[in-house]
Amino acid sequence: MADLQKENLLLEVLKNHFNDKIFDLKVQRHQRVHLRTTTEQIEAVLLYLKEKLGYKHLSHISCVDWIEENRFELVYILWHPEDKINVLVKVDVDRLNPVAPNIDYIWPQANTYEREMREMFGIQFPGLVGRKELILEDWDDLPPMRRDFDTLQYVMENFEFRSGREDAQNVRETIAKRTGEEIPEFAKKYSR
Amino acid sequence: MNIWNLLLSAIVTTLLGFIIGVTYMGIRRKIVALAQNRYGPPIYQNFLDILKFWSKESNIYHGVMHHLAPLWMIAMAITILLIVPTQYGSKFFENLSFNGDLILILYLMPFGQLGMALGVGQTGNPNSAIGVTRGLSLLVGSEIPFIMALIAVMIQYHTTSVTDLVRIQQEHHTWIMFSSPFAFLAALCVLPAMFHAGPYEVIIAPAELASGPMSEFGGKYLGTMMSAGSIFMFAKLTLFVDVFMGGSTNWLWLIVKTFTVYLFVIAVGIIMPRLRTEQAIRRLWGWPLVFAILAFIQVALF
Amino acid sequence: MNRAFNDRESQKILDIIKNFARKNSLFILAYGTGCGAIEIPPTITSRYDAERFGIRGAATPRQADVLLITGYLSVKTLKRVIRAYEQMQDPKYVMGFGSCTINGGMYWDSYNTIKQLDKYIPVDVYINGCMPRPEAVIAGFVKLQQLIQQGKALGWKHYKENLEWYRQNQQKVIKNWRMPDYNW
Amino acid sequence: MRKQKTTTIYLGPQHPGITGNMMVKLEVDGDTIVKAETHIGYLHRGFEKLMERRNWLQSFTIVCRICVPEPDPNEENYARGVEEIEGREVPEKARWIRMLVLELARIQAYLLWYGGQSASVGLYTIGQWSIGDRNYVLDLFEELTGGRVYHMYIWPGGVRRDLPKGFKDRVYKVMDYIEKRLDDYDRLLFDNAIFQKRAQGVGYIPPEKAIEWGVVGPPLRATGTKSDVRIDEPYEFYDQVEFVVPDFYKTSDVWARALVRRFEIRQAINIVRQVLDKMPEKGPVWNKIPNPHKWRIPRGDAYVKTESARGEFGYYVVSDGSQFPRRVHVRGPAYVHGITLLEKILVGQNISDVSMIMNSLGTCPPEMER
Amino acid sequence: MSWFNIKGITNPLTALGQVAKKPHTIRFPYEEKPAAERYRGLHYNDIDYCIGCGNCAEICMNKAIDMVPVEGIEPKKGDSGLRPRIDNGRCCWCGLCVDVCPTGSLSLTREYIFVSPNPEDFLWMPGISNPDGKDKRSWRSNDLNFSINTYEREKMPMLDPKERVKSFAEVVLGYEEDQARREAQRCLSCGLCTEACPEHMHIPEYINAIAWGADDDSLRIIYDNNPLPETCGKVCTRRCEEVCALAKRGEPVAIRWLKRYATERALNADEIKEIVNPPIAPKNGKTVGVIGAGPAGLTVGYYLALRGFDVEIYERNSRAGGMTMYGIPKYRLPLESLDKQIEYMKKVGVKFHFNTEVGKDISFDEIYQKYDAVFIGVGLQDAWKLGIEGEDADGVWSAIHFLRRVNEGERIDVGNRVVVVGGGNTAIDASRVSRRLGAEVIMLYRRRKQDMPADWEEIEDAEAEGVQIWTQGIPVKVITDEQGKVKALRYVKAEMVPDPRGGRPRPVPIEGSETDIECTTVIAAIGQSADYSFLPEKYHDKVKMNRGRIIVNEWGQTDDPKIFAGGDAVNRVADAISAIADGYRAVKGIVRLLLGEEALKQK
Repeated sequence: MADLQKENLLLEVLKNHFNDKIFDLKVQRHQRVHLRTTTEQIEAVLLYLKEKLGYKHLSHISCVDWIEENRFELVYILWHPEDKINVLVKVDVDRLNPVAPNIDYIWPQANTYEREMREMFGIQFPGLVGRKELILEDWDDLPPMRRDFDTLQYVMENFEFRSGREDAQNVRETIAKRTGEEIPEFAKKYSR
Repeated sequence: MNIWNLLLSAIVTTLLGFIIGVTYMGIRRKIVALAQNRYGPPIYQNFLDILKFWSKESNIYHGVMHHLAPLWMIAMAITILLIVPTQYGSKFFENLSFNGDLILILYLMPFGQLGMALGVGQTGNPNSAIGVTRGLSLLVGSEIPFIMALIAVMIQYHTTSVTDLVRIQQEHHTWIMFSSPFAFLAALCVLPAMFHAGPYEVIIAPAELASGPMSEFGGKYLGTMMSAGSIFMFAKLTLFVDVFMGGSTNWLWLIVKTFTVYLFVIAVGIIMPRLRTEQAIRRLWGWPLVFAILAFIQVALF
Repeated sequence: MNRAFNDRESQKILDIIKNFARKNSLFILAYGTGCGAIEIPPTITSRYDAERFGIRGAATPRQADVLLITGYLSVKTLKRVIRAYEQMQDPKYVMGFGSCTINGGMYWDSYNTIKQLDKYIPVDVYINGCMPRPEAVIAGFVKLQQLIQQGKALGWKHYKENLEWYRQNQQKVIKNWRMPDYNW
Repeated sequence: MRKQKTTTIYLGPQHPGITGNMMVKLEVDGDTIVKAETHIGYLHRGFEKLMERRNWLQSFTIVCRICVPEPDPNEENYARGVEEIEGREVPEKARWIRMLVLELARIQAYLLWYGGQSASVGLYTIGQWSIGDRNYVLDLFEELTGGRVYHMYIWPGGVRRDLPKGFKDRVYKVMDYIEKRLDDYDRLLFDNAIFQKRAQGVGYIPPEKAIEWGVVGPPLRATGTKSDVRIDEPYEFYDQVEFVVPDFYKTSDVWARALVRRFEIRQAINIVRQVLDKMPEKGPVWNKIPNPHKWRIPRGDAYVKTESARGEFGYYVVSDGSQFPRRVHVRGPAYVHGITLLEKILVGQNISDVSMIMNSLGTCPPEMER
Repeated sequence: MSWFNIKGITNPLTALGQVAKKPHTIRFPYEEKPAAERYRGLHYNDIDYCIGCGNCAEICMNKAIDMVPVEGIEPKKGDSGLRPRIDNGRCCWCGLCVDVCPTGSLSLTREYIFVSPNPEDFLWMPGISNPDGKDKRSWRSNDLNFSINTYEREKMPMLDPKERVKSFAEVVLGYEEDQARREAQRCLSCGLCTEACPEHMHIPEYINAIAWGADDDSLRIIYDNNPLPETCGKVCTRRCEEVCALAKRGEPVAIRWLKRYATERALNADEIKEIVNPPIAPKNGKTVGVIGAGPAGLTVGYYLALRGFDVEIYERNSRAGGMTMYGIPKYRLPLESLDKQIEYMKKVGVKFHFNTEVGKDISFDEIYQKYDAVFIGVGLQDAWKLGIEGEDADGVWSAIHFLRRVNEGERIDVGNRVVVVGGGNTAIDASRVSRRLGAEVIMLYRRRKQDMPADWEEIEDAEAEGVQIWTQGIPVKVITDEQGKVKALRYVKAEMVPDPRGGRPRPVPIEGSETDIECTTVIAAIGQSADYSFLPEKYHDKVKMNRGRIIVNEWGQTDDPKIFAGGDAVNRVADAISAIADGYRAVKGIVRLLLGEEALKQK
């Protein structure tokens, strides 16, 4: 598609300004730029993008739970209304002690995103105001969007399904039973 | 005329008023539905609604005033209907008409709202409270032009009796709406407000206040209120017809006339969105007031 | 004469009249509890026009006869639904829309929705679909009307009689139970 | 009579004036709002959690439920997000069909909005007309996708079925009909003196703050900003059709937003016609995916967005290389409109206008809490 | 100022004009608008088409579909006997179950109204609850392009037919890794195939292991109950593929090729040992003698060895493998491949006695006395005769002898024109071998082409290599020249007459249609028979026969509890996988006999 001049220029500018404080800079495609920074630097990066470079619109703040790598990844997605570029600024937050800076003084709507993350992932944002309960009510389990929260198990413990369906059979097992086939234990994980 | 006769005629009038009023509401729903490209409910639908509310098996009440409010309303509605002469020249339907009844009617008309206000006070529902406040504001808004128009008519014909007004019109073979057009216009403009219809439905305004004052009324209370509303509506229509359109000498003629007036209300209701309270009052005190003043000038000049 | 108008007979006639009025005047509570609410506007507007059956919206629970549970109920909404239901005046009816009210539907493994509606409030009619389209909704109403006519739509009585059981179920999922008593 | 103390009013969750199952807690002084607070969560189903348990194909059936009034941008977003990470090509015809679906979805959403907006001011006739007429669009959907509201039609790799026979003619017919009806709506709603009076000057968003506050879609265009994902970042073939983005209504109130939508529904009809004209007659409509149970998407992430009837709909899709999505995070326009923005602009407004403002912003609770 | 906005009042008034219009309301239920032709309503299942594969239940993310047994539907091969039941309290009518249905039996209908006060009613057997739904089917998957399943098989790379006939090099080249992954992904894992497989191999498991990239696991699963997987991977008759759910409307999953792929990951016996690494039980002191090192015998040997038995296999020939060694041409099953597998068996502890013919080099009695149990897996060594005049002429061969000689490395002169009589796989093998020997080949078959018992793939390959197939010809006479050498084959044309009893049509000779085919060699491939001369007379009342086959019970046991039998000598299917299945059955029987029921349960 179009050439990536503007995107590359942005990377250039950012690199010059922040040097090694930002890393993993990458032009994913036309209109998409990724970069990564640290929790200490995130406010400076966002402010710089907003005030100096004109990334005035905060589209989204997302959070991904990389439980295997023991981190939460916060993704701030900014939009430049004139240059028409989405910048995805990523920050890793320690999963055991999840604290990230509150940025709702930069964008007011960040308040909601952060409250949701506080509720759904248990990430703390010092200085964040607003009701503790945004979406859930009287929730006393793990923050539900964490990977280690098993929703099906929760459902089994708290709700009941309608009875009458217990006679369902697994086709594979039914056939195996009928033919006397013994599926070895180590193979069972490949059964469906 | 003995008391039994009076009682009988009162019952018959109330019943007729109720039946006609409820049917009108049904017709209104039908016409609105047709304007909205659909068939709508059957015309007798409102009877079923009222009957259903009356057949509810539980009725929550929040206190004596809450209990009394619908009764107050229906009592008020029946009283007005009985005072307003429905048939000119009929001994049977003469009802309670007397000299000065017009002034009494004007006094009675806000009573329903006031009773409602007292009842609503006990429900503790903020929507109802706001609705009643709005209702009273709107009442002030609509009463002033309407009363002014009626006073202009009263002055013009030197009478405070509705029966007299009807008699004058019948004898002179004219209608006040032609002889006193400004008063008529003023009254016509506020008519939708008096029916809480058209652009003046801030009181119940579903999108704002759920159903306003009635929010906490259900079951038999609501049934009673709906009946009262129908009767009151018919009473108001009859009053309007009596004062401005020469009254009537038989029921059919009355129905034709009242329905024509009601059609106007329906039509305005179909096409007009709701005004905010302050907009409504400003509007009611705009042209209607001008017309009312013109009516006074007309009275003064001729 | 006395015999002809004994209590039972007149009660029967009265019941027929009552049920006729009830079935032909169903006010639905304007509470869009889930996805299915999106098919309510088409149902009550010009193309399908449910008002033909005397079905119309009621703004507050006090005035409503039918509570439509239009799909899944989150626990947070369930609390409000119970309040709304208990505010409604008897006789009152509940219609469950779609899969979610029957056995969890799409959200069978969601931590925040209930799976069986009839454990928490009595349901008179279930409508199949995800979500039920207007015809199906009307078919549901027709079925409800039949049940009312036959005097079989008695969920509200059942609820009162088994309030304990319902309360128990409700309190199991609503952890912080701050609710007024029945019929407040 | 002014009260010294403010009254607290809860609009919702059971309230006819609220757009769906949510609640706005208002503190009013007389009729004037001094503080507003949005309470959501009544429709939370945990979509994003559920998608972690469903594989890449199964997830597509659930995404459309995220926004009930307008499911298609969700399907489009999800499909495009998956395709972008996997690098899957979409056949040309499928992309035209997607555009057709999206624009039809826009039309039906705007027709629904007509109903909501006019009902919020008590003009129920428009609602009866437009929601009734919306059924004709839904009939088209039913014919094309098999579903009336939830279409589950756009899926990764293309669309699920080809156009039925004679479908194009019927679309033309419905478009003509709706265009004719729009004039009726105009006469009753937009020419209406009272509606103008109600709408003008209400729900003002300061234009200079709009972008910063995260306003998107028609409310942003009503401030005079030319902003539309379809031209900012053309997806599918939006760069090949002609349409005008209205940036000439600048009053930034309910009235301007209404005008923007009135303009855009006609644009959408126009786009539908262009799409039908340009769509190739023949061709595959689906790039077949492997067995869904064993379909793994390489590790990566993508932010994709679509212009819905209420503004930019964004999906942040993350794959960890398995057959299940790692995270699909939805950024609905109402998420900002319905919470922070609504809380801001309701202050100082009349309590009568709450419903109107909410409708004009297009708040949609299911998409806020997902 | 809107007070003077006259348009603002008059224009809305036009709305009143609508009163005169006819409403566009659909007065449901009094008038109905039929749902669209694609409307996704309630399910319908064509019960007779459905094979109960359960893919619908698997794809459903709402777990709305249960597979349950249905009265009146008997499970059979290729049909699990289960049918889907939909919980309408779960369904979201996305139609994925329809799009994934491999047979196309499941569909959605235009019916959608289902109202009930009882929530229990919403369990619904499509097709049984709504038998009239057939005419209302709407959302269907009759266009394979829109089905989620991939119906085209991954193409197997093969030698060019022109190259093939030049040598005995292996024709099939085997899948590359990405091909195998793709092909394995196609599998729906229903497991219907396991029932059709005589040996009930764990097919879905090993295919899934390949799909997930776990080739080692895959091989391990395969070796769980098949000791000759590479042989099977190359030459199996694969009845599994016949019942594959995908085969209903497309090409079945290439189960055989995938097995072949998995086995080819291990390049030699050591690697097999390393990967499979089976647990070998400590010696239990029991001994078993096996007669015949064919697939059945090898199976018995391998699995008993794993269970701690002392197994000795007696083989008349110099190599193990039986028919797979001597009956199957080397372009299908190369020698190295077989050697690799035998080598692995030796590593596991199986002992072989080659060139030891029972009844000649060692008597059956001796074996019977020496071992705790005896397994007879002698197979079918003799060919059926054509039974026509002149068949003893020089240049008339039986196919198995012909193939055996070729496989032993002998180069037989077949002349320039060969007629192969028969339509089975052996006939095809003989034809293709003859092609490789440089002759023009004609296959003469009594019935039509679609009646040929040989694999269609083999038929196609043979034709690609230039084998001519003449059908509906019955040989009547071999014409010889003066030296007694074959000169021509006379046959009559036949017409197909429908069998009045409903069987397959029978060929009936047409009078006077005798034709001669000039040829140098005639190969008869019409069937084989066993030779039980090694078995002394006294065992005959214990080891009973029925039409040339030994009768055994469900444990592979003859009436003499010590004597077990299996392979072609027992079953009438006569292919490698059945022989393996027989062997496996006998293994269980022997374990049961010698170690008791308990030992059977612990594997």
